Amino acid sequence: MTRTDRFLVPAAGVLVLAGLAAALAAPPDRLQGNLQRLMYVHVPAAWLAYLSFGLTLAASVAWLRRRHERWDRLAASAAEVGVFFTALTIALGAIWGKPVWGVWWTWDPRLVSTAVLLFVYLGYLALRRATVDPVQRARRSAVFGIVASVQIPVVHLSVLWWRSLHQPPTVLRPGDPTIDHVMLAALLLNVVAFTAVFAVALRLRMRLARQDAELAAATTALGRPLAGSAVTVPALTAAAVTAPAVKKTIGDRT
Amino acid sequence: MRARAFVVPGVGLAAVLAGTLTFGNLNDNLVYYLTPEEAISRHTAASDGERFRLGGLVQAGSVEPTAEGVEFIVVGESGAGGVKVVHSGAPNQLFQEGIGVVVEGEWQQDVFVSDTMIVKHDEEYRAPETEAEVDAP
Amino acid sequence: MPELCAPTGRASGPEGGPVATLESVHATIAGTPVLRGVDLRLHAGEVVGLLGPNGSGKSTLLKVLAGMLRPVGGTCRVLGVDVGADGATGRAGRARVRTSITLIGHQPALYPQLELGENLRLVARLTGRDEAHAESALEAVGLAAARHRRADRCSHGMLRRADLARALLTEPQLLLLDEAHAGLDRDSVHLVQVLTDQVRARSGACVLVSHERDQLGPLVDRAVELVDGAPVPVAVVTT
Amino acid sequence: MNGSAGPGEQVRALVGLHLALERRTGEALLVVAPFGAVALLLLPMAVGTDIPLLRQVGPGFYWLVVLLFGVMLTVRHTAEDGPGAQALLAQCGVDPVARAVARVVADAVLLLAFQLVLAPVAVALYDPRIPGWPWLFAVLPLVAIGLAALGALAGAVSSGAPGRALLGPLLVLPLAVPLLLGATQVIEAARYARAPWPWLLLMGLAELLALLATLLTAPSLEETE
Repeated sequence: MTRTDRFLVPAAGVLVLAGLAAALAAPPDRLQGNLQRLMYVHVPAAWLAYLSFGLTLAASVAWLRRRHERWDRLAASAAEVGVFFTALTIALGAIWGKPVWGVWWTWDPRLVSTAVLLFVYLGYLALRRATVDPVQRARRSAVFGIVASVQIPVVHLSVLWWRSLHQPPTVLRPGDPTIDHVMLAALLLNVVAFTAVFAVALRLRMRLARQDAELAAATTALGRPLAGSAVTVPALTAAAVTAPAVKKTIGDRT
Repeated sequence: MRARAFVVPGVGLAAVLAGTLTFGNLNDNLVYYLTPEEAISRHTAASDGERFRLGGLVQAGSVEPTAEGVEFIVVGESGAGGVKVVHSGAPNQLFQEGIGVVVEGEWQQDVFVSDTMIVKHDEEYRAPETEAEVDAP
Repeated sequence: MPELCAPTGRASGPEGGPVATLESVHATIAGTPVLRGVDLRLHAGEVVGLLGPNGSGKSTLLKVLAGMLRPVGGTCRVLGVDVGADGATGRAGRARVRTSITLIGHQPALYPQLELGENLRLVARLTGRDEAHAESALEAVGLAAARHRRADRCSHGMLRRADLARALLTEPQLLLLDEAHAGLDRDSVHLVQVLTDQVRARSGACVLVSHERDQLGPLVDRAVELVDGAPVPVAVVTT
Repeated sequence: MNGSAGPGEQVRALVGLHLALERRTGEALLVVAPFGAVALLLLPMAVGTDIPLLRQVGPGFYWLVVLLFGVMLTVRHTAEDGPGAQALLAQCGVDPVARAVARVVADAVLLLAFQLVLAPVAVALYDPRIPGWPWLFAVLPLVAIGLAALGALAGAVSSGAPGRALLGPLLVLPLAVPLLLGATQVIEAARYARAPWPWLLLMGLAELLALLATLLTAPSLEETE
């Protein structure tokens, strides 16, 4: 456990407890009543989905530029966490939608585009699973991770581009947020708490990915015979001697 | 082959298309529901039987329960263009005067006959101002 | 059969200089290190034999030389181009150098559904060679009668010869032959000789991979063996 | 004569190659197209013999089948996936962008042919009302090109992967949503005498983005890196 973890894990725990308390203490909505409290989970989850996929995009670009496997691991881990939070967002939205809208699901631009977002990144993860060669996997998923990210702005702006059932942004909008300030404080606290949990989960996932890669490397090295371990001392022929000599670099032969 | 040869014109064209689509007032068809004004202006005898969604606010004082469901008048955000809606089926629990609704159905002469109702919540979240409001939902 | 052409100097190194220079080249396949510090220099007009047990990295080394695998470490200059460079420059360099290199792998580079003649004409079109030479190259390897036969209806030896015809057609500065003797009868082995002589006449270089040290002898100037991902010179019987 | 072929020449050679292979193997038009026609035949059994309903949903079924089976067509195991073919392309130093362009052009042609084969089948089976049929001349090529571009991208990204036949559709279909929406809604809009322009614009935009993505990422996907 690194020093960052020692600080981050308790901090995340405290923040989650504080967020939970704030969510329960905040006043209920004038119209929706206690149902509105789902917002304190739904909105942070959606925000984290954006953040994860944004990280995947940035890490994919970084991998293509730097070719360091760390970026590939970040892209993969962020996408996995992002898929989880997207699914959570949709599930919570459905639970909220049934009592408020009257339906679990409807063919609204925001809902459909979010579902598409989920499937695009499920495809991303499937692509990673299907590719065996680590370099090939990194390259292909970096390319697809960049292409897939077009869906992020589509989801966020769908409520503005099209007249939709889903409410437009409350906080991330020009002008004063159209939300009671106590509720807003509780919401922001929960966003911070979720982000902290996200950071912990992401770091854990990345560490796991690194250990996975190390394990795979160790296993392939085990199965690999040391080739040519019985090579005789070369006796050069006339032709070989007159030709420019090859520098003799015998590896770690046993 | 230089991929860049496609990039500048391609991105430019994409930006123009996106701009036209977003700001060109062309997205009438891309909407989830029509406003009452639009529904009235498109209402012709021929469009009877064409299903669409109609969205707006429930006019205060217009709600009347019927044997099969509820009747009310839907107005636009500005309060213009009332459409009489005959809804069959139990209304949603949050349904009340002044709330936003999206109803799905079709024109039958001058009445919009609906069988599916979704309550549309707006982006405003407010704490109840009176005790009565706390119990209301 | 295409004329033996004079050295064109296209994409080759400085006059009389090495065709390829590898310095402590490292390469990986599927993340597993295969080449570990290869130093090798191919001179103009030289034919080099490459020996080594299975899995020692012979084919990988050919791929690096052919600009088809980017090495992960060391420097590798082929025909004056740094094939290890990354980014768009490296990509462009590898693409450019590939037009002057022909690699005959143990997998014949042919579309199974296309006729032999169609395959060769496709190669000619893709590499900017004269399509008319496709027929004469097939004739030269004794496949004139089979040019309308689909590749998947051909015997292994025929495919092998059709693949060698590719090298006649593309007239490379660097010819890389994997498993030089596989699938060739005694009469066809002289084709390899013809090809290497042509490349030699163009001041190019050849690398021939083989398991059979004795058969390689007459064809090559010298030989190296890959041991643990690095080459050591070995003796071959030359005649 | 020893210079490398220009990209234009490579594209022409590769498009000719793809179409020649299709003539020889019939993967697209003799295998996928009949499969799509069978799907069109089976869907009404799932709905039941409700002729007016079929007439209404027929065009939608048609587009869905075009989309699902069109993806199969673009990511099918072609002859190009064979080791020999891969070796040939790699060793001829084919420009990756030229390769992607050729793939898109050839697949767009095949998809268009596929749509034209299925269209009369759908009309015969469902007898739909399509007053806006002239719009199909714009919609059919748009769907073909868009799907071909997305398919080329998915094909390049998943080439050689074990689960490719399943992975390809998963990668393409979510991104093809605007195409499906546009295709169905143009006809729908025409039926109610509305202007279909916004939908065509949406398809054009989605298509342009797919083409740009395919061409821009082609060099990064080259396997010799």
